[in-house]
Amino acid sequence: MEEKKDKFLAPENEVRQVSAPDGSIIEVDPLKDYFSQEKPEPYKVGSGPVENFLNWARAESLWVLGFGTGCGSIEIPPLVTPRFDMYRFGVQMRATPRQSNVFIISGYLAIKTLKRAIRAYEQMPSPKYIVALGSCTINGGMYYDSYNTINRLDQYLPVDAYIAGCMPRPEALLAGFAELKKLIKAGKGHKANEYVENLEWYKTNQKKIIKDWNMPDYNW
Amino acid sequence: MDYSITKFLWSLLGLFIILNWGMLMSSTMRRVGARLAGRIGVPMYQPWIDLAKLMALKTWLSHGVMYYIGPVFRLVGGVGMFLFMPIIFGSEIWSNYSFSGDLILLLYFQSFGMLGMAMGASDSSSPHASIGISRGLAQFAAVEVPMTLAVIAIAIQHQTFSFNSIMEAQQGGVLNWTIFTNPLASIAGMLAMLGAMSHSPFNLVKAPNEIPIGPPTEYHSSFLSVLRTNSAIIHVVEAALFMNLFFGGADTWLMYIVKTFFVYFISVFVGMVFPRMKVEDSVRWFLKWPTAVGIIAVLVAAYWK
Amino acid sequence: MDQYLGQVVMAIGFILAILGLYGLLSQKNMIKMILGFSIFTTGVNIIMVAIGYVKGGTAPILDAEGNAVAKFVDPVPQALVLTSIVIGLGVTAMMLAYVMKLYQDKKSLNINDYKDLKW
Amino acid sequence: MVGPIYIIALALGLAFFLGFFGKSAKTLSVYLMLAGLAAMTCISGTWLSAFIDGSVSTQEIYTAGFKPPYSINLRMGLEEAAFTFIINLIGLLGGTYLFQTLKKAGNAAMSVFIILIMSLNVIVMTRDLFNLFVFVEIGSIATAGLILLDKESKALQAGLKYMIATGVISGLLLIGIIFAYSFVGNLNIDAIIGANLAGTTAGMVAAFLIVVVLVLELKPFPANGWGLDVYEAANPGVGALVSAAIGTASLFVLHKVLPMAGESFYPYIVAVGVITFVGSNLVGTQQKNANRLLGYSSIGQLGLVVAVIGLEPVLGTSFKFIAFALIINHVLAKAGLFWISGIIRKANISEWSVLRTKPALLISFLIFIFALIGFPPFPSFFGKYQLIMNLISSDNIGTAAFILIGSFAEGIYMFRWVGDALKNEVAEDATESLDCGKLNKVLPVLLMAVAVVAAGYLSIPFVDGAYSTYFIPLAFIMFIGLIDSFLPAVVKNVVSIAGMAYFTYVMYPIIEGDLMRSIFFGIFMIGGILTLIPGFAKKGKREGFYPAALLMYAGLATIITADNTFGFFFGWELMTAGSYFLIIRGKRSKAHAYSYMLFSVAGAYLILFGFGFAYQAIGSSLLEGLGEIKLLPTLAYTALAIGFMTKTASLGLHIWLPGAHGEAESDVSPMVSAVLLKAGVFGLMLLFLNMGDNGETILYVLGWVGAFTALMGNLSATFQEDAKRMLAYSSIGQLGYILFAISMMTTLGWLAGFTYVLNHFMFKSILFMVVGGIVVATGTHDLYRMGGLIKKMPLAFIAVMVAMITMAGLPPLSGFAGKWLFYNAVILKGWYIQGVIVFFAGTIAFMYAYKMLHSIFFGQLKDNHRNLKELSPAILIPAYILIAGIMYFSVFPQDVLQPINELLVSLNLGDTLTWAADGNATTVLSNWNGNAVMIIIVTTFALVLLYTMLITGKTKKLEQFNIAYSAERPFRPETTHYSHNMFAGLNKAIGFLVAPGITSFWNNVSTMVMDFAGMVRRIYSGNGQVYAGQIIVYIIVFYFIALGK
Repeated sequence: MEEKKDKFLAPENEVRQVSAPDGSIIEVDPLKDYFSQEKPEPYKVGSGPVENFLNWARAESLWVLGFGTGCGSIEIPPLVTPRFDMYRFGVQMRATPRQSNVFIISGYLAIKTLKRAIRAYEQMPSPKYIVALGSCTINGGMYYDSYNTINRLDQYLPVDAYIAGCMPRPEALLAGFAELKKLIKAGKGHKANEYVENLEWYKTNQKKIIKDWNMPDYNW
Repeated sequence: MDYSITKFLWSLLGLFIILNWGMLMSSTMRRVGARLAGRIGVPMYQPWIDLAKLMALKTWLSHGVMYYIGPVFRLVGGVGMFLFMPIIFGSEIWSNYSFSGDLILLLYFQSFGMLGMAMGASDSSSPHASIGISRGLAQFAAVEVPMTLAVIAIAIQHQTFSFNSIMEAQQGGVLNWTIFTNPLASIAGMLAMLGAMSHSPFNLVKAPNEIPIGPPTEYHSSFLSVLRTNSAIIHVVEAALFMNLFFGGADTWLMYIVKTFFVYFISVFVGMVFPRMKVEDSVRWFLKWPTAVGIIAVLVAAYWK
Repeated sequence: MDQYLGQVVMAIGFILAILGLYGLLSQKNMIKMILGFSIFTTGVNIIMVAIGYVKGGTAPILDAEGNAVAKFVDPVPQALVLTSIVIGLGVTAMMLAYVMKLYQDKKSLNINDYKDLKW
Repeated sequence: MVGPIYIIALALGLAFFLGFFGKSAKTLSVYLMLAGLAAMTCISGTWLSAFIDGSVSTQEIYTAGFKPPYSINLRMGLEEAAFTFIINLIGLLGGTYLFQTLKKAGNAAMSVFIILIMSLNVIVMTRDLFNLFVFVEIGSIATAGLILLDKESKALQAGLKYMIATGVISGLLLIGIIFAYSFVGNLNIDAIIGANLAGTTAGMVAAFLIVVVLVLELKPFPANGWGLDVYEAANPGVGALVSAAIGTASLFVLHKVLPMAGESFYPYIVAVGVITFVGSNLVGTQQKNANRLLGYSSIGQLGLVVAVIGLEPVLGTSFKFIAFALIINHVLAKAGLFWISGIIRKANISEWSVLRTKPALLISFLIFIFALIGFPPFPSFFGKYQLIMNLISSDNIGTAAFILIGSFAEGIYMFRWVGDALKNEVAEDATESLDCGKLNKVLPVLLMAVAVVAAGYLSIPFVDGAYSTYFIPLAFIMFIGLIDSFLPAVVKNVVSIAGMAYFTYVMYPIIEGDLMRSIFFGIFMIGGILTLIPGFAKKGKREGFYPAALLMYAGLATIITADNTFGFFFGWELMTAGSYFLIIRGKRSKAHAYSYMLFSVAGAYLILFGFGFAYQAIGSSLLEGLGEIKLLPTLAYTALAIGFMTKTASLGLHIWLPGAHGEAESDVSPMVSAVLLKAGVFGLMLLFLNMGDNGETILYVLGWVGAFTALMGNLSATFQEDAKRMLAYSSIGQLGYILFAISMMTTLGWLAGFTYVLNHFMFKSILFMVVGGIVVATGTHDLYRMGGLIKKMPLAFIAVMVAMITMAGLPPLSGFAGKWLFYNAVILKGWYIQGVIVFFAGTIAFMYAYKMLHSIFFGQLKDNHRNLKELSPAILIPAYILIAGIMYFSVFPQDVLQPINELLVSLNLGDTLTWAADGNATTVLSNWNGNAVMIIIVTTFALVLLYTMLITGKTKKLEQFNIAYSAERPFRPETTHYSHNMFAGLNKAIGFLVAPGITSFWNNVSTMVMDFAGMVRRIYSGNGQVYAGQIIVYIIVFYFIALGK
């Protein structure tokens, strides 16, 4: 109880008591009972020609989570237009993190958006990749002194590819995808494992900046 | 009744062909759509890559036993539909297990995979899944009305529910196809098909951003690969069903591929042209025009019987 | 006149009976209603007597010679009337008893005041 | 043997003697009075037994040694003995009941009491018209005296009105008598009858006056306000006397003098009786005061007997039985009810729930009410059955119809009353006013209850088709009823199941070889046993549950085993009564059980009406008569069909079902839904087989009704939020399929019908058992308050899933057999459009199947359900037995369908189904191989599952909030469970189809009837003068109608 007092806990996450149909009282701790408490484990990275083929498949089928986190997300829609047509590179948009592999952090990341980004990222199946779009993700950019945005994305989430600029044009984004593909094909697309292995560090950083954590440590 | 290994292997081969044809057809259609929009579109092999990628993912999350079995049900539904329908007219090898039943069996077996999948998706506890399913079921019920009317009109016309007999009656020239001998039933049936294929404008079930793609919202990696395998199969099988009913069936694999392509193309074409409908609108629509055409078809068929 | 005596008496009886009924049905005062009822029973009794009337008959009492039987008026109605009068008396007494009790209860003789039971 | 004259002497002497006692020794006086009454009862009793033995013949008693016309003569025959016995017995028991009251009132009251009984005896026995008048007068004065026992203002008012009315009546009687005398010259009734008064106009007027006045003594509607007031205001003990004893005597008198008016006058008496019966009961529907309600009922019942008396020439040899059965039923039940009313001392029927604190009285109350409405095994049931049969046989269809309408109207208020007694809250201080401490009050009531049952048993030999074997299960039920309050539910459950199993074993040989009956018998009995098993999960005593359940099953068994319409109807009514008591046990079931009962009673009367035509056709009760109906066959068959359809809850007659099944207890729902509804199907099948060519139009209409029922039922189920109501609506839909299927009257249609019957029995049992168990476990009916229970109750989930797949008709489970047969049958029959409606309904069924599965088992587990456990084995074991049945049917459909097919072929229903050795079923249109489908699907499933497991690595189990929720997290389970108004889109599009139009139609009908009754009863203005006027007007109107020409 003491611990909770110095942290803000949303009312719906507080421990509550309900009476069961048979009259007994049940104590529900939403954060413990409704979310899996398991810790993630790194997956095994294979090798050999099969793995090379799979890496190629992973690279040629990039499913991007349709989640615009910042101003840079305005650069993503043009990719589906005839002018840029990302489909021909095997890049597609998906609506749910469960079916996406690539998360484009498009520009500055407000703290409350970071929380959502963490959640979405953790819900994506591995191997998964983060493409950081724009300068703000690298050093905060023009928001370097903002009270409300993070400065360095890789403090909080593992980034596979950076696309610098403010804003980078869609072409740059396509180039970024090409770069990511190269990484994956080279067998270097396993930052998800890195995240899991250094989970303690990432979580410390995340919790340091997100005051109203209000979610389990790992969002399955 | 032939439960031999040879039969099984022939069916497996047929299934393999159909699966690949289904994938090819889907990428082709996507390219057609892309061209319409002035784009190049996905590579022809994209569906296979996607499938391989999905199988190559390393995270498998399960919401429960039914969640796990849901895609299995779905694929059994697709494969079963394939197995219960003869592929090539007049061919013993390619007759599959169609001796177990006929058109009626197929009509009801459609729902087998659907309901199984519905349970699996529900087990994921995501409200979006059940929203999608509820829309799908409502639309399905409405689609079934013109569909049933068309089937009944055909059954009256040919006095049979057997695929072989229905196809047999359509042999001997294009003008013997049901689309010409019973145009009203065919119109009703083809309009119903638009709903059955759940392409735009009848694809509110899987509204991508409103309810993140609906029922399969929680499915990922290998589970999603099973679902995509099924959708490749089922698109061909559905097209084949309508081909058998209205377009004289197929007596060679070439005819099979050509005809299924064009039947499928009809629904894609309509989808390119019309925007998505709300579910109440599509229910109203199906219960209005296609149903009216279907009723007239049945009455006409009954009159000429 | 004499030969119509039976009919006249009977007519009087009917008139009385109907008058009595009218009184019973039209008077709101319960005592008056009972009076109407008495008139009604009287009328009925007169009708009965008239029915038994035989022209020139005597009272149905046997005399010494025994030939009075032929000249009797019909004795049965006479006997009946006696019984009827007694019963009428009983009924009237009972009604009056009721009225008395009701009056003690509500201090009213108007039948319209006693409509607690209905429908 | 003691001469009957001593009854009078004894009474007169005693009354005189009691006067001497003065105010002392009051207790002794009451005992003396009772002893006198007992002696009177004994005298008439010995005469009665002697007459029944045949050891004496009818006695004429001449007073004063002269023969009529010079003296008054009395007669003692079988009828007189029986009636005096009844009257004296009621007097004895009534006197016992009034012990304290009489003691308080003093010796004068006792004298009056005994004089009243004495006068009734004389009224029955006398053969002299004037003597009759005298004792009628003595009787009314004595009654007026007894009304004074309660010295309340209301009683006084009622007494005065009574005096005025009887005064006017007796004056007119006197005029009639004296004129009759003047024409005949004799006062002896037999002499007057012999003199043919009706031959002359004047004589007819005299006879008319006498008869009409005696009719008025019986308080005919609408000139009966004074009688009602007496019933309402007098001491219920006096009410019992007025209704039972005086009414009985008056009826006998009417019967005695009616021949005076001649043959042609009888129909008017019938009209008077029927108008009274219908009118009084109809007006009674608005009544809430218990005693006045009993008054309406008394007047109605007496009216019915008046009608029967008028029907004497028509009824012939059955007349005596019918009249006596109805009278004895009325006497016993009504006296009992009045006495209960005196014990309860609650004016408003809604307060009668206090009866529940006294089980013996409650049971007696129920016996009386059901006896009055004419339920088996009470004498009125036998009487009414025979009455309707004879009426229709003699072409008095209108009379029969009106009598049934009147009976139904009586049911309206009687069952409202039962509902109030069984379900209303018992106020805390309610028991204070109870007056049941004294044995002398309770004992007469219980005696009446026993007597009315015994009288029912004694009625058996008089009715065509009634066997004493029908009472065997009833005896067992009475035994269960006796141990009901002592033993825990578990023991009773075992005994009940054992009893049912034994009964099944014993009864099976009767129907062995008749496949159709065997199937239904199997459903009823096996279903009965299986649905009783979940009762093991209940705790406590469950008083009243087992007798009701067994009553229902006994009725169902009787329906199947009966070979005549009487047995069928007997079983039908037992089943209705039993199911009513089961349904009303639910917490919020009062209104639903009420509407169930009203529909059932109306349906039962329609069936009885239809049976009358069958009886007319062959002159006996055998079921074969159904096929021979020549008189108005369409009307008869329509009545029968509608009657049976009230039980199958077809469109228009379905409104009772959702509430009744939805609100019933968890283990009652499967009984009444999965099992009971099949009784209606059996009836319809029986009917359709017998209709022949006459029924084609009916079948065609029923086909449409079935189709729309299916659509409406399923669509309504889809929009339900209440789990059990959803299943209930689903039952309506499924029964619609069955109605549609059997209306086709083809082999395939009937095969489909049988498949649905079997499937619906199995899956609906499972669903109601399991869902009922879940409703109890979760403590809510609302689907959206459940969710995520698959983790807690996996076995329950599997059961529901299998049942739902069967219901949806998906291959490979047996539900598909029904769908497949349906398609074939529809095409062959040519009912295309109807067929499409049914198939549309079938796809709608997927929706509620999904909604139920999803809302209960998937989605979000709620906070307060986190500790739930798997359902009790008592529920799961029968469910899984049924699942085994479904599985067997699915894998080997030919084992079930082939014999049925052969049966149908033997019935000449046309196109058929052929089975190959490998299980391939073929019609001229289609083929289907259940085995092959099963093998292929199971194999494919195994292979695909294997494939999926191969490509899937080790899965991580997630919790309920671990969902991709648009990068948010769920707020609470309640807000994350999509269930309420699930098919909003569909509702917008076609929801108007299930707007509650039919419910509002029936509401309007009932409002109209009630308003009409409310309007009519304004004639009872409460003014004694108006009542007297009504009597005069009644006589005048009657005169002009009967003699005006």
